[in-house]
Amino acid sequence: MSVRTLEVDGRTITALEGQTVFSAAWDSGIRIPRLCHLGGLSEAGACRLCLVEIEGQKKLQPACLTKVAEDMVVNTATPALLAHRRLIVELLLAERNHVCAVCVLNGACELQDLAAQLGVDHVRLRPQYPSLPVDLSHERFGLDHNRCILCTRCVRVCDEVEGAHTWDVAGRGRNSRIISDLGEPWGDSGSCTSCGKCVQVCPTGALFSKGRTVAEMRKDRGFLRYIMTAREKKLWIS
Amino acid sequence: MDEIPQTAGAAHDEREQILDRAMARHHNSGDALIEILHTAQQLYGYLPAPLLKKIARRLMLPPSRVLGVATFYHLFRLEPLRKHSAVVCLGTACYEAGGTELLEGLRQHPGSGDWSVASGRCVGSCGLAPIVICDGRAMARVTADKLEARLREDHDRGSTGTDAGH
Amino acid sequence: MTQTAPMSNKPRFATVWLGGCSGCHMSFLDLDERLFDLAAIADICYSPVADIKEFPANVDLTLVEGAVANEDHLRELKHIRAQTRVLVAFGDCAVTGNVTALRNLFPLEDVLQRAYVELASSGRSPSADGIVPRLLDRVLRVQDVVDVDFFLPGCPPSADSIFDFVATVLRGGRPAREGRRFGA
Amino acid sequence: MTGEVLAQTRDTERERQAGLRERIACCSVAGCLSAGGGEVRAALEKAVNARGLDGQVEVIGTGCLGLCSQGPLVSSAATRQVYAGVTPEDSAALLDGGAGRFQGRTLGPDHPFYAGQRRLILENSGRVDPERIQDYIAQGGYRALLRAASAMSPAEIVAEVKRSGLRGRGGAGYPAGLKWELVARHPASDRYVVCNADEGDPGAFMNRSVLEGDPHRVLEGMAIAGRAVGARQGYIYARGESPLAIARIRTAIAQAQREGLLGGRIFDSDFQFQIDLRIGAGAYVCGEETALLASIEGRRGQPVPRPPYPPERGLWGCPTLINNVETFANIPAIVERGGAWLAAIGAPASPGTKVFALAGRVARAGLVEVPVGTSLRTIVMDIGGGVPAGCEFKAAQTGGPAGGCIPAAFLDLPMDYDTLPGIGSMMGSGGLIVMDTSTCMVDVARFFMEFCMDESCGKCVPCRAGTVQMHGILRRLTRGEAAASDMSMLEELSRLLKETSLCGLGLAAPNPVLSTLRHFRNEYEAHLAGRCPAGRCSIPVPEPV
Repeated sequence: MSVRTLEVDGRTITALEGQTVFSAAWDSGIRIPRLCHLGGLSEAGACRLCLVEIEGQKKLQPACLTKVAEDMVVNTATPALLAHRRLIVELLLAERNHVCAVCVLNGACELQDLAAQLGVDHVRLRPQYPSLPVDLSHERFGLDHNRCILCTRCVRVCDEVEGAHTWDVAGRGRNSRIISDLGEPWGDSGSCTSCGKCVQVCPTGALFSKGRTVAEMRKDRGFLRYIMTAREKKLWIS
Repeated sequence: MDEIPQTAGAAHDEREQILDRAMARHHNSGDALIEILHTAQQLYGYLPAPLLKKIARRLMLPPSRVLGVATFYHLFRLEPLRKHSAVVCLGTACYEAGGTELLEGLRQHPGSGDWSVASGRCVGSCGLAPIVICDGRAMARVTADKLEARLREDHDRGSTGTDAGH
Repeated sequence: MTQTAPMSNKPRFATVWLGGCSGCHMSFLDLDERLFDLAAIADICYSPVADIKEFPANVDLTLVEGAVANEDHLRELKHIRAQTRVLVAFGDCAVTGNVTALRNLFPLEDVLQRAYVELASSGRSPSADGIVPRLLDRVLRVQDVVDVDFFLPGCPPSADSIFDFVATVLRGGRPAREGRRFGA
Repeated sequence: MTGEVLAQTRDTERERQAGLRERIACCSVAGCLSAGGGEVRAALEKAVNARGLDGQVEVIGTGCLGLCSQGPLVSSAATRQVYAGVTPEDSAALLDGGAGRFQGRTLGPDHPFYAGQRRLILENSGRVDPERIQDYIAQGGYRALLRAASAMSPAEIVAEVKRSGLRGRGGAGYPAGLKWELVARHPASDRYVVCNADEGDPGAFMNRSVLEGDPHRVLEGMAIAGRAVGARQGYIYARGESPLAIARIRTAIAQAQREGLLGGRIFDSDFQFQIDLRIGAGAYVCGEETALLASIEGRRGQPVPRPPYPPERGLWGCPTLINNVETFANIPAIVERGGAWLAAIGAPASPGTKVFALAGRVARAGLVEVPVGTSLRTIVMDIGGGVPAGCEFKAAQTGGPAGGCIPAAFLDLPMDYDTLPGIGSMMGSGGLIVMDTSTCMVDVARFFMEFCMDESCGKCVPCRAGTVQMHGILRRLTRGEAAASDMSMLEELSRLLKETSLCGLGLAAPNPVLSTLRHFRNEYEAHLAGRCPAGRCSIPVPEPV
């Protein structure tokens, strides 16, 4: 496979042909924010946080979907991009009921981390306070729609890795909700294998293990790499 | 809603057969999901959960995907229709001509229990705004009085309900 | 300061407690011996931890803990804003509404019914108008009521972050926004 | 069918029609039908029968005659006049020649409503019965397909479309020929042709009227496209909300199949082409091409990021040509008369005609077709007859929820794909809503934002959550509850959606806000101060302090 050389934030980096700008930057220690992307899953291109400026292109491009090219010049953190990212995080925080102080994932949440990293110390938008249920019908796990950011990692991991396709999205627009099977309680789902992958990949406290109190839960996303490497290369590397 | 709604046994069988034939015509392919949902709704009036489950099995699709599709599109109904239906157009011209007020009026109307009231986007008769579609028939240049008369007409006709469900 | 002459040349510093659990003030007290450092650089002119009845005039920096949950809070906050040069939303309740605003998911009557009738033995909702301040229909964030100059989120903000923040502002600096966290 | 049979069918039908004493065409598309056109037609048929005129006088249903606001419309082949506001009681006069009865509601070809128009796409409207393929053939229909299948190579067809300079009529105006070439050149073996008939802009019904009035023209255009790009299968994706259009397409497909104009070995060539109908189920976002493709594949109509574009990777991963109804409707004439012929009509960089659905505060509302580049003044004032007395023209909204408004100052600008974006609007698919001084522009912006909020698919954050926040601010403005900070946030959100949304819906959602801010900022400022200049918004009077 041939190698491409490109410039990211003023640094010259090399990447493999076919690699995305996101993963090339990541390999070189440049962390582009993201919430829907997760290595090992297909790309949704939905959170719009990893949008970057590519010289010569008028429109911002999602780093998770853009392939590297020779002599490409990429900027990942211009003031305009940072302003967009802050506003996207504010939109997410205002959309549902994210109350970090009483969340199982307090301290280990990707959305919370991102807000801190981007300097979102308050939300200028009106909170929407939607009335949303919490599904505790599953024996081991819970689903709190109040914390869901609709990144669809759970939908993808369940379909692509576990193969059960228990989850999907119902409704549309602001009424979109994650559902299991025909919208019945998770605990009644006939397709769920209780593997827990969805819980581990969820970036927020929307999917969680039961029996944990506030700020107790930590998620393990390394398992995905383990499974994918094992599946593709027959190497069981932990 | 635990069962697929039935009217008479024979009709039920017939509907099931029509649906089965429709799915077979599409080689039970998941690509045809939206077509099949259209057919199912035409037959049953709405899409109850057991019907969705049946369609999912037959088309070999995950149930959550079937519900995801059924709830994405406005025209699919998961609840049965009431005796009558009224769709108030809220396209730009109808909105400008007072469609919102008509919609509110319908919702507030004491006789609205028999009516499934909804808003629609542009039925393409902008020159005749505002438009309200009552039981499938478009009414042009609707006023509150006209609408009131239409509702009363149905009320006066009593519970014969001959034109229900169209 | 151009208005009434202050007691000393030190900037005047206040903290207030609206609709919150006072945890932010507990964290403030966790400054421990650094409270003396603070007292050395500022004149602590009003605080729930000091016995002062009226919010004074000409305050340079006020930390506001808690969300705006009732009519008293609303009136107080407007008064405080009028008397304060730099106003800080202090802690998550002030910044986001946080736990105080959890009741915004329900109609107010349902909340009162649940708290005072269903879960209590008294069986009556409070109705002592003029004695107990009336609850607002919705809990508001501080920024929904008055202009806010800085936000210090956290539930509660740590003593270290409070000290760094207050010291920076009192010196006339702008504290960095990056790294401040909601929740823990 | 062979070329000879086509010619024979044409001649037979022409002779038959020539033998008639009178042919009365009743507009039978949605607008006139909801005004009672069906009853008029029935009364006419009954009257013909009662007078024993069967075989001499024919009553047909036909496509849109244009002046929808004065329907039901009826046209007479004998007098070449169009009559407006016809009632069943007028039947006798129509048959017995009581022209005086129609004083003030007779429209000849020189009536200002028609004189300013150039009807190419709508040329058959008023002449053919959309439910009879012979009628279409009698007007020269399917001759272009014959030419494309037997006398032209695919490359020659593509070259002709390129020569015409035709730009996609879906809104963005991408050159059709270039798109065709991309698909035609792709090495993949399976390719598709898709007709986007998911016209969902509020206030737009051009495509629907074309499908209802002249469906074979669209089928012919698609089949020619199939031949040009090497596709064997085409899909029409129609709105589920247009039952009449759906019925007419179904009928037309069945007829074309029966006549061998669709299917295998078309005109005895090796060209085969099928068209299937796919019916949408109420999702505006499916007008976005990648969402439309997802919907044809039976999935949620959610867009996927482009590139890759459909000509490279479309339906089931295969190269796919997507054009809208009006674009395909242009194709038969281009093949028949040559690309240069179309290129000579309209504006140099935007040749051809454009159909607009003229609605709102205008005297004559309906469907009009004009050369691209016609000024807004000609359309609104001459053809449309201006705003009704007592009010003044304020602005026209083009492009629906993705477009913008054009204020009076720009009435004389040419309406084309390159000029409108310069003043913050766009051609769009052809919706044209006239607003007068009684219209509140902030409320218009709120209306369109509500539409986008309701139609957002929910996939990307800026559109899903951003439209909600923008709508909230606009609603506060129309209620007199907004603060100055709301205005700056409104503009910040506009920028965010315009630069970061995943698909066209979100990218364009701020346009009505931005264009009203640009041309009518004073109205926003008035609302901030608690006053609605148009007097439309009910802003509570502040209580005295």
